[in-house]
This record gives sequence, structure tokens and C-alpha cells, in this order.
Amino acid sequence: MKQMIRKASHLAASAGAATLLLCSQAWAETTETVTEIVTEVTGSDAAAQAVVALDKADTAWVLTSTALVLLMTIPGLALFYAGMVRKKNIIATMMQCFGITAIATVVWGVIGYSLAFTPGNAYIGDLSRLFLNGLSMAEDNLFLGSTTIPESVGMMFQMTFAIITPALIVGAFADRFKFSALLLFITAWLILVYAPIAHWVWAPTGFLAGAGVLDFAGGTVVHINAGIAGLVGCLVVGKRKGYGTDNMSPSNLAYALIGASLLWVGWFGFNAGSALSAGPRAGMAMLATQMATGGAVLAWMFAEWIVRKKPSGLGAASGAVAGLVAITPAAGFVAPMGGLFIGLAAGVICFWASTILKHKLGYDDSLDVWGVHGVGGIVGAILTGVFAVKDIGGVSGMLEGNSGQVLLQAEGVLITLVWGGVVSFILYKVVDALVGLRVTPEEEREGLDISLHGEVIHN
Amino acid sequence: MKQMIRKASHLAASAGAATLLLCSQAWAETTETVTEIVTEVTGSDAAAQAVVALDKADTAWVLTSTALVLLMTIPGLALFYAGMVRKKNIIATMMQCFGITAIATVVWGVIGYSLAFTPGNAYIGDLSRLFLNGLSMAEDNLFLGSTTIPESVGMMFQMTFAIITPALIVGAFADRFKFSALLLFITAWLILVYAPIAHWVWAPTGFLAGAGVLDFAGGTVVHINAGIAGLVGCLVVGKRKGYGTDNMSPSNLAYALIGASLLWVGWFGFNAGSALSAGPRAGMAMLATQMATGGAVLAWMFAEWIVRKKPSGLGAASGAVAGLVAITPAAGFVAPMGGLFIGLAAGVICFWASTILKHKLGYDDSLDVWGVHGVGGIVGAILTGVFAVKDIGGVSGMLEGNSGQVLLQAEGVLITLVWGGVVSFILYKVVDALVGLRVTPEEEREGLDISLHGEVIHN
Amino acid sequence: MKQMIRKASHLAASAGAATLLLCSQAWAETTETVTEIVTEVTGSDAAAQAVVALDKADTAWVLTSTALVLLMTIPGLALFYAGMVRKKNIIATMMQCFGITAIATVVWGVIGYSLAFTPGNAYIGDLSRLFLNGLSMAEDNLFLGSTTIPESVGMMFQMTFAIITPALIVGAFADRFKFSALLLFITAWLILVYAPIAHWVWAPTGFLAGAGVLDFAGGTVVHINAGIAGLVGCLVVGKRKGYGTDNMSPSNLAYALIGASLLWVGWFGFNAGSALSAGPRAGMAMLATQMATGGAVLAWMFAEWIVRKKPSGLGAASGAVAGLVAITPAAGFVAPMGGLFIGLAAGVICFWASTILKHKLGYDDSLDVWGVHGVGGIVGAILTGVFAVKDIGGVSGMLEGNSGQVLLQAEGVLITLVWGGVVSFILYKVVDALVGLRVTPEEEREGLDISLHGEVIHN
Amino acid sequence: MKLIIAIVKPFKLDELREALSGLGIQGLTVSEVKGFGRQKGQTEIYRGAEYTVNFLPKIKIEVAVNDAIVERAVDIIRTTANTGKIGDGKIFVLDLVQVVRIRTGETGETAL
Amino acid sequence: MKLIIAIVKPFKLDELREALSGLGIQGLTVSEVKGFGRQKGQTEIYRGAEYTVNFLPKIKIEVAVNDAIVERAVDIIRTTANTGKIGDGKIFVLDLVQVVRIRTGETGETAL
Amino acid sequence: MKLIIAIVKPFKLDELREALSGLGIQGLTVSEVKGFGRQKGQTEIYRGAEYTVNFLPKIKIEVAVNDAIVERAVDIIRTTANTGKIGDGKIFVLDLVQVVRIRTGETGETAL
Ligand SMILES: Nc1ncnc2c1ncn2[C@@H]1O[C@H](COP(=O)(O)OP(=O)(O)O)[C@@H](O)[C@H]1O
Ligand SMILES: Nc1ncnc2c1ncn2[C@@H]1O[C@H](COP(=O)(O)OP(=O)(O)O)[C@@H](O)[C@H]1O
Ligand SMILES: Nc1ncnc2c1ncn2[C@@H]1O[C@H](COP(=O)(O)OP(=O)(O)O)[C@@H](O)[C@H]1O
Repeated sequence: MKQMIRKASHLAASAGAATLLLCSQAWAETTETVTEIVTEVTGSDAAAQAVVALDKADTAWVLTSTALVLLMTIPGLALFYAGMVRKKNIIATMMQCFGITAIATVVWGVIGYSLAFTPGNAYIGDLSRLFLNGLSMAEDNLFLGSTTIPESVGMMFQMTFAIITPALIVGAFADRFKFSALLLFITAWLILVYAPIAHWVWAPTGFLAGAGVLDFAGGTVVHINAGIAGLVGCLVVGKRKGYGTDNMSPSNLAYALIGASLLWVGWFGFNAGSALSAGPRAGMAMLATQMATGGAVLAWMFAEWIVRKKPSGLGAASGAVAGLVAITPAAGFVAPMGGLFIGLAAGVICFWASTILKHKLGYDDSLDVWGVHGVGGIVGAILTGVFAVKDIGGVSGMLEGNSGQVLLQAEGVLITLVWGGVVSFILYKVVDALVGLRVTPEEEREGLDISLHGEVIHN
Repeated sequence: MKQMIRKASHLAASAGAATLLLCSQAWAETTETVTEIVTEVTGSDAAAQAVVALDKADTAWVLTSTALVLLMTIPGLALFYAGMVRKKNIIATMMQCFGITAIATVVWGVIGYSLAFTPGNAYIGDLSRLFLNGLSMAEDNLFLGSTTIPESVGMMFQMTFAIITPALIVGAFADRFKFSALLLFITAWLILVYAPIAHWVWAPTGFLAGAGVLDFAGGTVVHINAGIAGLVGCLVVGKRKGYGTDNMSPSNLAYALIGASLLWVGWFGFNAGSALSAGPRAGMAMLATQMATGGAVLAWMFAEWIVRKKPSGLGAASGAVAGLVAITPAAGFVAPMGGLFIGLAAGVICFWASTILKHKLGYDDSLDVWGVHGVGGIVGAILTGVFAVKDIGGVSGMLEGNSGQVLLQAEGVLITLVWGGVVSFILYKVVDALVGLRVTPEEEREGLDISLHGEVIHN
Repeated sequence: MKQMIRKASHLAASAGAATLLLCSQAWAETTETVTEIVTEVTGSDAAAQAVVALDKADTAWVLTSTALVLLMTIPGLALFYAGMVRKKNIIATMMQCFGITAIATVVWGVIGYSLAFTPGNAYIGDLSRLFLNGLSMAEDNLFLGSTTIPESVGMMFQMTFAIITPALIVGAFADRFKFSALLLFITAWLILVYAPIAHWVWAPTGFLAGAGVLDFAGGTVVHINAGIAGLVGCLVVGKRKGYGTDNMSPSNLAYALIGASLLWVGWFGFNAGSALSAGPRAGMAMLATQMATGGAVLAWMFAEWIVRKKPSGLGAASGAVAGLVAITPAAGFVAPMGGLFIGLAAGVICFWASTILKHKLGYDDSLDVWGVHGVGGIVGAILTGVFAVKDIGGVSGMLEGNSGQVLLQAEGVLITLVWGGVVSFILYKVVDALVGLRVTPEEEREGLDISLHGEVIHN
Repeated sequence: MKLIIAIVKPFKLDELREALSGLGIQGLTVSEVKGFGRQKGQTEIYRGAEYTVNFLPKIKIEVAVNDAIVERAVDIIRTTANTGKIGDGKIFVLDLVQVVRIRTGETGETAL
Repeated sequence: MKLIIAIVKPFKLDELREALSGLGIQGLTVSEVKGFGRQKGQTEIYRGAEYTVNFLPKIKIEVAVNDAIVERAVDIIRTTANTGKIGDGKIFVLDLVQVVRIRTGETGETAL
Repeated sequence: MKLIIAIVKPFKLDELREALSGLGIQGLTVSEVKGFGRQKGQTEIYRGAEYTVNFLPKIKIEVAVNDAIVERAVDIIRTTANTGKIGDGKIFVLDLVQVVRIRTGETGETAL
């Protein structure tokens, strides 16, 4: 544990340095071995592994998945979050998701993608794709770690991940965060937190990938990462004015349910799309995702039914997201029934974390980014190590006797929590010093819609 | 007719038995012939028929279609229905769709799929896929009745059908049904009504498929089936308190129009996806679907314009759904102009059934599940027998001289109505005895949102 | 310039004649050369050009794209527009989009498609596809100008374009246009304006295509075309009652933001789908689309932030649409960074056109169809001629030394403006004479929902 | 003349309207209000945060009547709106100095 | 002092506000109400079920004025809100015992 | 008995309710209103069209009290709702001729 933290901080340091220096020269340690290990575990069918050639069917599916994942953020997440805030903050909440979509697009295109998805070294990519320079139409210009899809397509698919991850964070400090501060924070966070971690886990050269940590579609990179950034954020920014005393009930749960539904649908692109191929692997990933989500909805619903006497719509929606989060790292590695179990576990645990534990600890993570994405992501990461099936993803989990995998998964979780938590904290402080993180009490009471954006919902 | 009913009830009995015993041993009568007939009429391109090998392009399209069909239920149908109920029941209505999505997922994965899509016998599948046991990543583990897509993908695609069908039913008894009762009823209904009928019609070994009944994407299995279950349901549960006297105008038709729109878009996956292949058959199915829907909107709209002096948004939306329902069994078998005609017919007939006939008969099918899905499904099933074109789906309809097809279609309709009606009735009674179907008058007046789910829409 | 107008009106005349006579006999001038030029510039991968054979992967992607583009109109555009009008007109606005979807479907199937996508002559297609007669399942029945997708699929894809284009127009005269007049106008407009222009630009035999005008996904055909029709429409119909004095603030910007989001997502099908192939070209088009849209959102947002002191949600949404519009003609021809620049330009220019210029000129283009689609379309068309890259779309732009392309693009714009403007004007006048374009002041004040459709939104 | 203000349970509105018409009262004005009183509302629960709603939806009916029928009007409202359950509401009666019908300019009782 | 309560057609609000400002009236309170009276509403039809809306949207304006200008205020409201069509609405005048401006604690006419 | 009508800033509602309960007042009726007065609202901007909102959201509290506590009730409302900023609102007091509790039929002060 101690050693792990030391290791983590060491990595933090170096990766940080690497990032900041943006050292473009490829490091000496070119890692044949790493690549092998990784290729084995990354998401594309065994069949396809053999030849390296553009496959239009795989391409068609990833193009589709890209649209599905964008749908998750706008309007999916925007609605899920907007429905849970008070009416005076609906536009502002959607605007945060929409604005992040725009800023992340530019940041990812200009530098983020290059830092994450070029060989570089074990800790950070290089600058060979700065401004997407070199990305071409050539038939053999394929996406890193895929053997069948064009780089342009892989890049776009990954961009939608770089969009939704920061957007997830905003739920933690809803109703009180400055829009200007948000844009600054997200820009820096994408470059210093998201890009490196994506590289560690998904680039064949990344050190976590090399170590054999499994994260099929982004349980650590996306959810734990967003979860910890959200938790730190809401602690730094402080509680909403009137938290605990005022009635802060959701303005429109119909929006929240639409949002959760679109997240569910879009997640098929997120998880099954991460197979980067239109074959059995994608099918299995989609099936595991569905079983997990169905299970998690029921688990949260019945838990709430027992504890609170009524099954709520918000509970069902939250359960769905919890299940989707937990199955994300596991999708391409576990069997459908393994998925179902992961979903059931995530449903109950996230219910407890978001509705009981949170109130005990008393922090104001307004929309439970930590309780659902952080906790759910951890549950999923660990259980991936338990339920992984060799015949499906090429790696065995604890149930197949490879108990070491669980430790590996835990390592991945911990390193993500440390790096994400520490750097996010620093960034919040820096942005706070620059422009201030929080709106004035007056603006907060008036509502962000009118005070930040000069707009009001009139019906 | 008499004989038909006798036959039907005989089938009912045996299928019922088969279902209840859950006899897993494959029956002696392995039906070469059946399979042949069926393969001829099932939805996948002649081209593909030759070889039996995984096709990633077909797989990509069915994966996409799966996402589209899930989109139909959540948020599509949820919004379509929620927009038509009173404000105090919006969350509850969406929750019914969302909850069903979860429960159907688990039921389908655990047993429903196995009962429907394994050879078994002519009346019910076997238990070889209980808990999806045996479903693998193997390249040659293809979906029953397809020659090109992985079983995992076919299973997922079918799951989305098993989700939307029960969800359609809830419109019939909106505003007064207990949530607990709903979950119980749907679970039993999926196993005892949906799974067998899906097997009869879509499994190569199914007796209706064997008989040559045409149902491309589920006119009988999905719509007539849901329609009759809804009709029986609203009769058993009784009218809404204040029906006929209180103002029960839709709370938010914007929701209903969004819902209808998403149903329309998602239906491309439902119908064109049912080709289980990305070729001309899918294109023709999509085109026929579009022509039918456009025609049905205009038909309903103008009919209403004439009869009620104004074309309503709800009417246009209802017309769209009526057209989509009616073209569902026909999509892969008729030409685009045949589709247009089917749509026009469905638009006018469903308008009459939902806005005139219903009021004459005086039952309270709140959101016209019978008037639109039941009646529309029947119109479509029959007209499929009229407009089927050999060059498109391999089978000729009445217009091409094969008038026997119309009778076959009628037989399919009747058997579905009888089995669905009878078993649904029994299930309602059983559930009523167990937990009671209906909320208290007090809860009904307060609204299901607050009384069942402890939530309220605040803006 | 003068000469250009003379030329334009000459074309107008002849095309008009051609259209009205609906001369079906193929003209003498069969144009090998034209076709060559075109094939070179149309959107499908160089790779695919070689052989002419149905490709299921391309088909899968275009089927998907078709669903995405329909999603743009219903519910996308319907929500984007409905959110900007006053509450009393929400249903009517959505109904306009929904009704147009239906009428355009039938018109396109019956005659529009045939006029646009059959060889015919340089100005108009022929009638060989009247009632879709001849469109078959044959493997070799491919879509005009594609070498790999079935005609049924290409026809459906194009249908969704024929649906959204007229739907875009309605924003210009929102809150005051008769529904009956709308249906009449749109029917005639599709036949006399849309179909011919689509033929000029997209049919290999079309004279604009032949001249080498670039319009990848419809900047001129769709956006400039809708923009000018809208502008003319709002001038003919006149301002909203109380324009300038009454408070006409948008009823529900959450709807507008959902709508813009769905437009964004659907546009992936619109632009990347226009590659008619699932390869690098589609990937590049999607990527350029994303960069442009992200850039445009930021450009509009910051411009507004500077000029009006606050970044509004409506501004961000408008910026997104402006960027999507501007990149539409360019998508398959420019590099990602070229796309980003186009987006930035469109964001600022459309902001100025819609929020400053419009108020200066004082016309009441209620939802800025001209300011966003007209102006944005022109910006995009011209800049396509600037940023086109030979390695991507086969044609060089000004930056690669081919400055002639910019003039060509301008020519395309001008001809579209003239033909679209003139014929639209005539059609408005004709329809006005027939049934009247505008509702009564009483109806306008009561709101179109209740007065035209007999419905009201109750929450 | 008097202005009667009645705070009642929402679902009683239609009944009340008909009852009052019976008295020959041809107009009234209604607004949605929230009432705080002895009656307690149901509890809303969102992710563990419980809110007991103190303010319950009520309907406020304002009706101007001439002195001759005030008593009867009040009685009718009381009997019609009564369910015997807590939260039935209140009736307030105020003096009206003047009434004007905008359309005709009529004043006093003829304006009602 | 008097409290004037006017029930008028919604689209008349802005005109009324300006007209009253003309009288030096610096404040008023507005609420959305539904009016039942001689004027009949349009019919909503949903799948064949027809609902004639008896309760029409109206605006209720409450304005406290000192006795000196009551008459003129009432006149101005009457003339401004008048369209001559049925449903124009009513004006009610009530006696005000006391008025307080919360911000300053001023009472009586100075509080208006 | 008197009817107190107070127009206050929305976020003051809960405080007021508690303050009045302190006086033994067990019920009150609240409605959402829009207030026009000296206080000016923020500006909404939509694509360059600016709307300064003259009508600001306020809460109207109606509470019937017996004469004995009118003074104190008014004082409590004034002090509780006061922020010292423009727009704090007004308190109006009217005479009540009669009060009836619908549930029990009680009238007069016992009905409060
Ligand atoms: N003193 C009061 N002033 C104004 N409104 C009151 C007063 N007391 C009660 N009300 C209104 O009457 C409604 C019913 O009162 P409540 O005490 O709940 O039941 P009951 O009238 O049956 O005792 C309350 O919701 C409130 O709207
Ligand atoms: N007796 C009344 N008490 C309270 N409000 C009334 C009364 N009569 C009419 N109103 C209000 O005045 C409005 C207009 O009245 P109505 O009879 O429709 O037209 P008119 O006032 O022109 O005769 C009604 O909608 C209602 O809100
Ligand atoms: N003469 C009046 N009649 C009715 N309501 C009034 C009157 N004057 C003010 N109000 C109400 O009081 C609110 C506050 O008044 P305003 O002039 O803005 O601030 P202040 O009361 O602090 O001077 C207004 O928004 C309005 O609702």
C-alpha cells in the first residue's frame, strides 16, 4: 500500500513532467513485449488479429458507436443532470455539458489525442499528432491498437470519450460553479489528467496496459477518473447554499429518465463499440452490458423499496447508470451472467453509497458523481478481475483461478485515484486563484440560468 | 372458424403444458421441411443464404438496430405515453417502461430467450440456453435462423423486442395500475405468452412459421399480442376514476411528439434490422416502412381534419405509430407502394377504431393500445397477405394470385388473439388475487407519481 | 456578375420548363465527361471506385446514417424550433416538422426522387422512377452515383434530406403560418425547387456537378436553399404580431438544447453518411464535422460573451448549428483543421448575421433560418473552395493553388439563391392566392396550438 | 356586495362551479395556490433526501356576489367542498366597495 | 386606501401597466388566474374526446391606491382593458385598512 | 378578523412560515405572483433581442388572523421579510366579514 502510493506519486511526477514538457522524442524503451501483452487483451476479435487491413464493417460499427457515445453526453447526460437540479439551473447545467462538448472537441483535436494515442513512452504519448498533423486518408493509416479501422475513425470514437468524461464531473458541483472556471479547469484537466491516464490504460505502450490491467471501455479512465475529480471538486467548492435545509428536490424527473435512457442506449456504442470490431466480441460486450444494467436497475429499485418503502424513478435511473458504469471495464471480458452479477452488486452498493453513506459523511456531491461513477467504477474494475473469462477476452479472472488479476485491477484503481485526485485538486486551486470557482451567493440564489447565461425557462 | 378456435385452444393447451413443464428434451419430429419453408421466408438476403458464415457487415447493422429498438422503448415509448397522461402520472408512466426494460432484460436472459429461440418443438423452445448457458464467442455460434450473425447479437436484438412488447401494454391501463402488480404480470406474461408466440412465428421449427404465416418484424408477435393483452387488461382493471366526466387531456403533447418521433426512427432498426442483414432486403424494408408511415400520418390527419375540423398533433403522432405497426409484418415482403397503401389503410382504420369505435363501446383503453397496436397489427397482418411480392420476400400475396396467404395470415392473427387473450386474462386474475392490480381511489386521485414512487414533477 | 445572373435566369427558365413539362425522354447530350468529373468528386472511397458491386458494410453505414438524419428532423429540429417559440405555439411548431416529414415522404416517393436522382438531363431527372417503379432487390440495382449501395438504400438516405430541408424553412415564419398553406407550399417546393437543385448538384449528369461545384453533403442544396426560401417567406408573410414590442422570449431552451444536440449527433449521418461508404472518407468527414462544430460553438459563445457580456445557451446551440451548416459542403473535402477554421468563421459570422445584422435590417426571420442556414451555408460553400485538399476529396482548393474553385463555389451559391428565391416567391404568392398564408390576428394571439390544432400543453 | 374567497381541495372545483351556477352565479375566478395548515403532505424522497411537503396544492376561488345571496353561496361552498377530512379549506368573506364590468362599464350588482 | 383587483385578458397586461404608471402608480402585483364566466372557450379534442374549456386564462392585477385616485385608476383600467368583446373581465374595489412597505416600514399612503 | 396579504421575495417563504407559526398561526395560503415596482429585473438576451423583465417573481401570502394579533403578525412579517433591499414588498391588511372552516363548519375566530 505505502509502496504503491510511493510508486504512484513517482509516476505522477514523471508523467506530470512528461506531460508538461510535452517531450515528443520517443523513449528508448520501445516495448515489443508490452505491445504483445496488450494486443492480446485489447478489444478486437481474435479473428481480426491476424491480418492488419482496413475492414469496412468494423469501421461502420465504430462510426455508429461514435454517434451513440456523443448522444450520451448531448443530450443524454445533459438531460440526466438537468432533470435533477432546480428549475433555475436547468439551462446552466445543460450548458455545462454542451460547452464542455465544444471545448473538449478542440482540445482533443489540437493536443489531447496526440498525448493519449501515440506510442510516446509508458507514461505519455508524443506530439506526432499535434493538430492532427499526419492523420491521413491512407488505407494503411489505422488507429493505434486496432488492426482494422482508420485512424480518423478511432480518433473520433475516442473523442466522444474525451467529451463525456469531463462532462460527468459537473454533476458533483452543480448549481454553484462558474462557467468560466469550468472551461479553464476542463481544458487543463483533459491535458494533465485524462490524456495521460487514457495513455496508461489504452495505448499499447501504456504502463498499466503493459502491466495487464483490464479496462475494456473505460471504467478507470472514464468513471473512476470523473468520480474522483467530482468528489475533490465538490469538497473544494463547498456545499450548495441551503444544503440540508432548503428543498432541493429535482425539478423534472422526466428529463432525468430521458437522460438515463439515452445513456443506456448510447452505452451500447460505448461498450460494444470498444470492441473496435463488428463481431462476437461486440455482441458479447453488448449482452453483458444489458444484463448488468437490467440487474442494477432491479437491485437499486428493490433496495430502495425495502429501505424507503417506495421504488422511485430517480432510483431506477440511478441504478441503470450504476450498472452501466460497473460493467464498462468488464464488458468485453466477462460472460453475460457475470455481467448480471456485477450489475446486481453495483446497484446495491451504489444505492448505499449515494443515499446513505453520502449523508453520513455529509459532503455535497450534488448529483452523486462519486457515489455512482466513482464507487460504481471501482466495483466494476475489481469484479472484472473476478469474473473475467479467458474464452471471451483472452484473460482469466479469479473465478478461473487467476486471483492475481484482482490485485492488478486494484492497482489500476489506486493509481488512477491518486493521480486523478492529486492533479485535480491542484487544478481546482489554480483555477480558483485565477478566476474563482464559485458564483456569488446572490447569483446562486437567483439561479445560474439568469445570472450566468441571461436566460430563463418560461414554461 | 369453429375448427380454428378448437385448433387454437388445443395448441394453447399443449404449448401451455410445454411451457409449464419446460420440457427440455428435443422432440422427435425434427422438421427438415419446416426449416426449409422458413429459411425461404425469413429475413436475410438470398445472397447470404448460400454460405453459413459470420458476416461482420450484417453484424454491424444488427448491432446498430439493437440500439435503435431499445431507443424505441426508452425513451421513445416512455415519452409517447407519458405525454398523454395527466401530469400527476408522468413519472409513473415512464417508470413503468423503464422498470419493464429492466425486468424483461433479466427474464429474457435467464429463460425467455431459451424458450423462444432454440429448436425445441413446434410449440415451444427447449432449455438449452437457460441462463444463456452455451452461448459462446465461437465464430460458428450463429443466431437461430440466421446464417451470418453471432448468436450473442441475435439474442440482443431479440431482447429489445421482448422489452418493447410488454411495455406497449401499459398504455391500456395507464393511471391506475399497481407497479408491483405490473412487474409480476410482465414476468409471467413474457414466459407464458410472449416466448411461445415468438417461437411459433420466428423459430424455424415454430408451427406458424412452418405453416407459412408471414410476420417480418413482429406484427402478430409484438403488436397484436400487446394489443390484446392491453384490451383484456383495461377491461379487467376497469375505467379510470372520473373517465368521461373529468378532464383527462394529455399533460404534454410535446413529449408525445418526441416519443412518436423516436419510435419512428427506432422502427428502422425494428423493421430493416429484422432483415438480419445489410443488403437490399433491409433497404426495401426501410423504404416500405417509411412510405407506410408517411401515408398513415396523412391518412389519420386528413380523416381527423374532416371529422373533427382540425388536424391534431396527437393525431399525427398516432397515425405514425399506426402506420409503423401495420407495416411491421409486411416490411420485408411488400413493395414501397404496397407499403404506402398499407399505411393509408391503417391510418384511417386506426383513427376510426381509436376515436369513434372505442367511445361507442365505452371501454377505457387509456392510450389506445388496442385501437392502434391491436387493430393496426391486424390490418397489417392481413394486408401482408395481400401485397406480398415474390421478388422481394420470396412469397406472393393475393395480388400475385396467392389468395391462400390471406387466410394463413388470418389464422396467425386468430391464434395469437386466442392464446394471448386467454392466458393474459388468467394472469391478470392470478396477479389480482396475489397483490391486487389497482391502486386505491385515494392514490389514483393523488396521482401515481407521489403515491407509488414518492416523486413529483416540479416544473 | 451581371452575366452570371443572366446565365442563372436562363437556367432557371429552362430548368423550370424542364421541371414543369416533366419531360421524361433522356436528352441527347449523354455526358461521359460529366460523369467522370463527378465520379471523381463524389463521396465514396477511391478504393471502392474500382469495382461496381454491392458492399454490405457501406450499406450498413448508409442505413444507419438514414436513421440518424431522420432523427435530425424528428425530434431534433422539431425540438430546436419548438423550444424557441412561445408556449402557445410549441405543438404547432413540432407539428409543422412532423407533418412535413409525412408529406415529403410521399412526395419524394411518388415523384421527387425520380426527378432528382435519375440521369435525365443536366437540369432535371427523368420519370423513370415515378412511383419508384423499377426500383428492385437486384444485387446490381445500385444507387445513382454510388458503386456499392442498393438503390433502395440510397433513395431512403436521400429521402431524409428531402424531409429536413423543407422542415428547416418553417423557422423563418414561425408562429403565424397556416398549416394548410404549409402543406401546399412544401409539396410544390419539393418538386419545383428542391428536386431540380438536388439534381444539378448531386446527379452525375447535373450541370453544377458537371461544372465541378463542390457540395459534399448539401450546403447549397439543403441549407442555402432552405435559407433563401425562409427569408423570402418571412418577408412575404410579414412580421409576427407584436414583434419588437411584445416579449417573445423562447418558451423552453431546454428543448432547444436537446434539439441542437440531436442535430449534432444526427449530422454525423448527414455528413459522414454522404461518403456513401464506411471508410477513411467517412471518418475524415465526421472528424471535420466535429472540429467545425466545436469551433463554431466556441466562436459564437465568446463573440456573444464579449458583445453581450454573457454566453447564452441559445447562443451555444446556435453556434453548433452554424458550424454544422458551414461544414456540410466541406466535410469530405477538407482536413480537420480546415474544418476547425470553417467552424470558427461560421460561428462569428452567423452570430453577427442573426443577432446584429437582422435587427438592423428589421425583417422578422423568427428563428434565423437565413441568418444561420443561409449565411452559414454560403460561408461553408465559399470556404470549401478555399480549404479543399486533393488528398482528401480529390479536389484542390485555393490554399492548394486552385483559386478557380472559389469562383465555382460562388457560382453554385448564386444560382441556388436565384432559382430558390424566385421560384419560392412565386409559390408563396400562388399559395397565398389559393388558401392564404397567414392565420388571423385572433388565431395568432390565441396561439396556433389551440387555434389550428385544438390542443394545448397543460404543464 | 361581497367578495367570497374560498380555499378548497383541487378536485372539488368542477362540483363547486356547478353548485354555484345553480345559485345563478355566472362567473368566478380561480387560481392555483399552495396551502399550509393542519393537513400534512406526503413525503418525497430523492436519493435518500426526504422532503415532507408542507404546502399542499389548493384551489382558490374568488367570487363576487350581491348581499342577498352571500349566505347561500357560503353554505353551498361549505357543503360542496366538504369531505370531512382535514385540509378541506376555508371560506373568507370580504366587503366589496365597488364592482365594474369592463366590457360594458356597468357598475354595482348589475356588473356581476 | 383601496385595493383594486382587476381580472383582465392576458394580452392587455403591458398596456395596463403603462396606463397606470401614467397615473403615478409605481407598483402592482399580477397573477395568472383562470376565469369562468359568460365567455366560452375553444374546444380541445384528443382522440375523439372533446373538452370545452370553461376556464379561460386571465390576468389578475392587484393594485393598492390612495383614495384620491381610485376613481381615475378604475376608469383607466376599464377603458384600457376594454375590447368590447365578452370576457373583458371585472374590476373589484376593496377597502384597505393598512399598508406597509416592508423595506422601510413606512405605513399608510406613503407606503404605496 | 383581518386578512393580511403580504407580497414578499420568494426565498423568504420558509422563514415567514416559521415566524408566523411562532405566533400560533396555524395556516396560510401562498401563491406565486409577479411584481412590478421600483425594483428592476435582470435582462434576458435571446439572439440579440433584449428583454428587461419588469415583472419579478414574488410570493403572495394570505393569512387570516383575529384582531388581537394583527399588529404582531404584521410586525413579524415586516421584520422577517425585510432585507433592506429594494423589492422587499408590501403588506396589505383588509377587513374580514366572515370566516368559515369548511371541514367543521365552524365560523369566526374559531375557524382560523
Ligand atoms: N389562517 C389562514 N389564513 C389563510 N389560509 C388558511 C388559514 N388557515 C388555513 N388556511 C388554508 O386552508 C387550508 C386548509 O387548512 P387546514 O388547517 O389544512 O385544514 P382545515 O381547514 O380542515 O383545518 C390550508 O391549506 C390553507 O390553504
Ligand atoms: N362574479 C364574479 N366573481 C369573480 N370573478 C368573476 C365574476 N364574474 C366574472 N368574473 C371574471 O371575469 C371574467 C370575465 O367574465 P365574463 O362573464 O366571461 O365576461 P364579461 O365580464 O365581459 O361579462 C371571467 O372569466 C371571470 O374571471
Ligand atoms: N401599489 C401596489 N399595489 C400592489 N402591489 C404593489 C404595489 N407597489 C408594490 N407592489 C408590490 O410590491 C413589490 C415590491 O415593490 P417595489 O416598489 O419593487 O419595492 P419596495 O416595496 O421595496 O419599494 C412589487 O414587486 C409589487 O409586487
